[in-house]
Amino acid sequence: MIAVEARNLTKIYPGGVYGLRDVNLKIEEGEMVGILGPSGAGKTTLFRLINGALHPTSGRLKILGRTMSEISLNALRELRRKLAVIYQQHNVVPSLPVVYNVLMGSGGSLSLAQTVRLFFYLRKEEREEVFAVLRELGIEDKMYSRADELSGGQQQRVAVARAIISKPQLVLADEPIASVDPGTAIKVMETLRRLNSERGTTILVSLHQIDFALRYCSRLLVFSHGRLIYDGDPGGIRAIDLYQEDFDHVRCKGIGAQQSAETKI
Amino acid sequence: MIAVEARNLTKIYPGGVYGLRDVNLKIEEGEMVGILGPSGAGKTTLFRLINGALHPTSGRLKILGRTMSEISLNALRELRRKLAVIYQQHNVVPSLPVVYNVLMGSGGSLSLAQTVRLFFYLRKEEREEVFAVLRELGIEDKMYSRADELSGGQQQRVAVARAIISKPQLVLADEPIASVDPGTAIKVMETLRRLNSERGTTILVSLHQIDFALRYCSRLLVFSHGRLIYDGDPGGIRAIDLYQEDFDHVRCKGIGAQQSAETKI
Amino acid sequence: SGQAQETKLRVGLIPNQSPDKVKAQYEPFRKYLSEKLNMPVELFVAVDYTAVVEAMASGKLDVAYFGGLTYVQAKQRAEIYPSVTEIDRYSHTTKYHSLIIAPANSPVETVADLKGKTFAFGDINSTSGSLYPRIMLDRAGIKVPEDLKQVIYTGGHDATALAVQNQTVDAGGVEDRIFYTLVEQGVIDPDKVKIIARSDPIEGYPWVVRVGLDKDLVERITQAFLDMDDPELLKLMRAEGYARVSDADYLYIEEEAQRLGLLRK
Amino acid sequence: MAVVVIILVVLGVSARETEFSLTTLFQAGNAEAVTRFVRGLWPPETNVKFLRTIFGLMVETIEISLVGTALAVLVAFPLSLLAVRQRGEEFSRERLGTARWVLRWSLYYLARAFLNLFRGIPELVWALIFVTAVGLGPLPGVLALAVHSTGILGKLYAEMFESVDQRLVEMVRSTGATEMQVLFFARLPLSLPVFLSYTLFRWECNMRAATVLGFVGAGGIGTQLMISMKLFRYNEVMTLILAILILIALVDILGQFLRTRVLDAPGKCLR
Amino acid sequence: MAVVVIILVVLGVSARETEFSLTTLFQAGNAEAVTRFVRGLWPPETNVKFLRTIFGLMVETIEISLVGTALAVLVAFPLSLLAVRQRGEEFSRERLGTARWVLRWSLYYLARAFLNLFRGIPELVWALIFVTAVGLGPLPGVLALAVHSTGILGKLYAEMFESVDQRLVEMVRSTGATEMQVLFFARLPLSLPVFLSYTLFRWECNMRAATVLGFVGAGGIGTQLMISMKLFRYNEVMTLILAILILIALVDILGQFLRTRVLDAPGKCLR
Ligand SMILES: Nc1ncnc2c1ncn2[C@@H]1O[C@H](COP(=O)(O)OP(=O)(O)OP(=O)(O)O)[C@@H](O)[C@H]1O
Ligand SMILES: Nc1ncnc2c1ncn2[C@@H]1O[C@H](COP(=O)(O)OP(=O)(O)OP(=O)(O)O)[C@@H](O)[C@H]1O
Ligand SMILES: [Mg+2]
Ligand SMILES: [Mg+2]
Repeated sequence: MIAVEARNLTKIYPGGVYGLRDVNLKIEEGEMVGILGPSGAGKTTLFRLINGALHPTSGRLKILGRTMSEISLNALRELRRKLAVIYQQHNVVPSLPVVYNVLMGSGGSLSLAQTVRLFFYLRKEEREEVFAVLRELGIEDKMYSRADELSGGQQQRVAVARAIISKPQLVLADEPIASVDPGTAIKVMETLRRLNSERGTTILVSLHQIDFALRYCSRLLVFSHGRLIYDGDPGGIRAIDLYQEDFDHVRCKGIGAQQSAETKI
Repeated sequence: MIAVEARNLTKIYPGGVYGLRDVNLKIEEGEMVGILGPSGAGKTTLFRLINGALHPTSGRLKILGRTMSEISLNALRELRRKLAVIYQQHNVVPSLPVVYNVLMGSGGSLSLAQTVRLFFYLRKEEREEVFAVLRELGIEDKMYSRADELSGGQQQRVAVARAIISKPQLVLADEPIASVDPGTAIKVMETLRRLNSERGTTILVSLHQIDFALRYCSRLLVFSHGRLIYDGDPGGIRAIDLYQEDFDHVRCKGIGAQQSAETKI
Repeated sequence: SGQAQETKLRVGLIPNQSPDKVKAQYEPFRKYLSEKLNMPVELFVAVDYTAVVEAMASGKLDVAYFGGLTYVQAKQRAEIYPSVTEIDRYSHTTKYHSLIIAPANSPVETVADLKGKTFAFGDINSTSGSLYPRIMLDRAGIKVPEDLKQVIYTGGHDATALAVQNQTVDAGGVEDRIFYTLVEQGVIDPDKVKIIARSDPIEGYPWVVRVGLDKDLVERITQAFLDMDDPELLKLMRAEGYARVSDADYLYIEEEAQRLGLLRK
Repeated sequence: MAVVVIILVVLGVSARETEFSLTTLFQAGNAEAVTRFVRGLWPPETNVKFLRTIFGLMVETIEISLVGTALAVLVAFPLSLLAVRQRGEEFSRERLGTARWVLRWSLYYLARAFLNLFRGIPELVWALIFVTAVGLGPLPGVLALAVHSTGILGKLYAEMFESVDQRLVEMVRSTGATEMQVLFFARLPLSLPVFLSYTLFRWECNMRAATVLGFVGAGGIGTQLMISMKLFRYNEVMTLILAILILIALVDILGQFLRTRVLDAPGKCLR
Repeated sequence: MAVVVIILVVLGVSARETEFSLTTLFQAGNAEAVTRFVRGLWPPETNVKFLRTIFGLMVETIEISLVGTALAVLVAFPLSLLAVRQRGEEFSRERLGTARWVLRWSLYYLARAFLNLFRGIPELVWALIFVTAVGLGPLPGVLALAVHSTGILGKLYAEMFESVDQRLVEMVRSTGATEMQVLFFARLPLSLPVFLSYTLFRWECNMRAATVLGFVGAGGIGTQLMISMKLFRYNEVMTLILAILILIALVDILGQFLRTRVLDAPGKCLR
């Protein structure tokens, strides 16, 4: 099945700023796609559109077979339970302990009574599940701390834990390793890769570290000024290009000239 | 003069978590120091201590000649006007337009009446000053947008602009390039370097990208679990070590064995 | 009749003097009534007539003690009729009077002098604190509120008397019995307050029952009042004894109230 | 700018119409008159019997206000959810389609209209309505307080929940959470300090509520205060004011305690 | 857990003491009684003269409440700054030294005590005090409303400002800002929607304030309502309630408009 399909997708924010312009792309289930682009290129906008938090200004967007602009609110919730988003910023509710911040990842499927119950009593299996995920990410000692007592990188890992716990079909990770050290970054990326290879989870991950993109992704999308300017194998991009002030010249070598270089890991 | 001097500096957070343990260091004015360390190592804690937002649990901390634990509140404010902090997270007031978010960097020296005046009327020179700084960072078109309408990397640059505008003696930059692309990251780091070389501003910058640390800093500090485990020339650290799960083994080659390799730029 | 046999008699009181501690004060009365009727009696004490009238109108009260004006007003809301009224200890009849009083040192000598002055009524629904003072003012050619500088409702006779004594107002209307009691108690200094007018005799406060109440029971209640001879109890009830009254006794009040706008036609 | 000018003009006109004048207030002799009045309040009545009455009244006040407030919170909390203006493009007209969009907003306006009604109908009228239903006594007082407070809390809760950081709301919604879950996972934790502040303040208000309670024969300390005041028993008034101040201070301290815990509790607070 | 149990027990006892019972409320016949009462309110009085009176009263009400509220905001705003519990280790005892720390907290408790006093002394007593100073009329009413509202707004503002995201407060403080500047750069922008919500709500309350105004002979729509109610002129009561509901709805709509602008205005809003 096709995980994400965009046709002439455009998003103009209320203020008149272009978020995305005329984007066409198709992502098969099971892919692990890296998204690159300078600051303000539209990466976050793309994720918010896929998640349904934004409504496209024009164009069509199909996620896991559902057309986003036609789906009912309940169906959208249903769909979102199959998705997991790792936000770039503001990814934890500061006054809630980490355990709840993680649990809410699977909270969408709980009844109201169960949701309330969580705050009074956590089942053993719930604790254990959260603990296992946190351990994998190296922050199991923070399980009962308030989220705002964690360091920046620790908070980011809480968001990763939230995404993992819901066993999603599609993960949207927005710069999940932006504020962690290289060692931790590897841990996070390995976790995502394992998800991808073991469960066949489709993964879209936006990154600024090109080395990680080259190492982990089998396909890269490059955005600039809201346009998709490269879509293809990682081999088609020279790291040095991405250090330039403007990505636009990538285009020349980019789309339409997709090379078939092997993914380097 | 000595910009930062720490003696047996220890910070234990109210919950009992160690932020920093027994840190000794001395930073001369005019240095450009990179700070490395895994997530949760205590980098942010160090910055908050230097800024006076945290009070040391034990040990002494002297900033620009003033002992932090003895200084009065007014003197602290005075001192802070010579400092500028670039925060890792939560670095903009979301509902305020960018221009105010930048102006508040020099707001500490305004009278109450002037502060209120800002919200009704901006002087031409104020506008121009902000515009120039924003232009240098490539976000001049966002000058009058609400800060929460900016992308993650754009917000981070607003924080950089705020730090620059106050013409500080000491800049504390907490992962200022965490969520920007390599091109923008170079722009930000060049701006900091220019500040350092032209005005002699002391710069402490925490980073996760080792290549940037090696390229821009004349001295590196490496923290792990709250301890300072390396203090010396960038040449003394092999990038590969920093990718390891735990930084502790850096120590062996670290402190006390400071090598005098030339800074590689 | 028509309503089921009552199991409990509910009596509503509006304290026409000091309303505090009324429930405790009226306890002997409750006991007396309960023994006489051989059924439980419950007392309700509210500081205002309105709710008591509505409670009667909806069958939540059986017996209530009203002022003359309140009775004719309540008659429009609820199906009720008067049964007995007390024989006054001062006039030895069922009648009492209303007074218009002014500070002793005031230039005001007659009611007509009050034109353009500040006048205090008690509760707007009070017979002797509102209706009769209006009648007296009306006879002196003073329209309320047009011909007065200001109209104040103090809420009670004691308050009116004290407002006059304190010279907060130029004059006020009070019930004579309460005024004399206040003088007896030393609350009011007769040297500071002068009486400038005295009204026609007013028919006493009726004990009112609702039409729905069993006729037999009403007769027993009436008899209980008529039989009251314990001097302690009578003193408490501020009465010498009781006499039967009927609706016709309140016709004058009804007509005057309608004329002066305190009652709808 | 225009807004500021309009406000100032309207204020100016209103001030003139209400004969507002600070010179009148600070005229010579006024201070004296006020001092005389205030001195008249002293000393507070300390008659043991009166103090005992007051103690009883305080307990009664606490009980009535507590039940009234608790009822209001219970009803206002879910109602406020309907009265929250949903932000986020999930709820935009293009997304929902006109029919559903109209339904959503109708519900919103309906909820707000109901809340306005609850607040707008004066407590005394509510009291009358409940008296016709349940007769005199503390119950109609409690119910009147509850309905009125529901109108207030429902509105304030809704506006508070609405003001919460929208990015976190979006984050929670992204998990497929229902709006009820968004309430528990984001809106409530994020606004808990203000929520407590509001709610306790309303409790305090209901303690001070005097008129309604006396009106239906419910008693309480406020009723007694009005009576003592009308009777010019200023020494009693003084004692009663002191009693009220004690109650207020207690609620204030409780509020500070709870808020400090919520805001600053180091780690493991909710475990 | 323990807290929940305590609350439930206290609530239970209180409910019993106040004779709280939903069965009484929903007894057969009650609905009928209430319907009869409510039907009695219909139709509203539409006599032209009365309507004209009401219109005058509405204007008067708006004026009095506006001046009272504006005064309260002016005083409460700076006062609330003192009543904010300063968080952040800049203000810790070790940092400030015991003497300054004690001073800081004394100021804090003093400010809160004053606010409690303003709220705790009933509006009617304030009205009496101002009557002794400036005589009867709208002015003492305005002043009484203002003082009482100051106590309320000061407390709520303080607690709202205190609840703002502490990390942003720290960020602004790091520039060397004074607490007043922290107020303007962080606390106020961050809590502006709730600030508006509170303030407009207080204005609404002051519009509804009936008792005080009638007490000092100030007039206004609430006073008229109480009189009409006491005279059982329920049709007038109905008209007056409608008038109040209109006022409330207007304030509500104004509030929604302002809050929408503040929360959602796309770009360049404050230019
Ligand atoms: N809510 C909004 N209102 C108006 N403009 C917005 C809004 N959100 C984002 N934008 C603008 O849309 C453009 C794309 O933003 P987006 O957040 O998608 O960038 P990004 O690729 O995620 O950048 P970064 O790497 O810095 O996070 C930017 O110019 C941004 O300023
Ligand atoms: N307010 C707090 N209360 C309790 N513990 C805290 C608090 N802030 C930080 N910590 C803990 O102190 C340790 C050091 O945190 P710090 O924020 O200094 O790390 P960091 O080096 O900045 O990490 P990162 O790279 O992830 O930002 C971490 O374990 C963190 O959980
Ligand atoms: Mg982004
Ligand atoms: Mg950090």
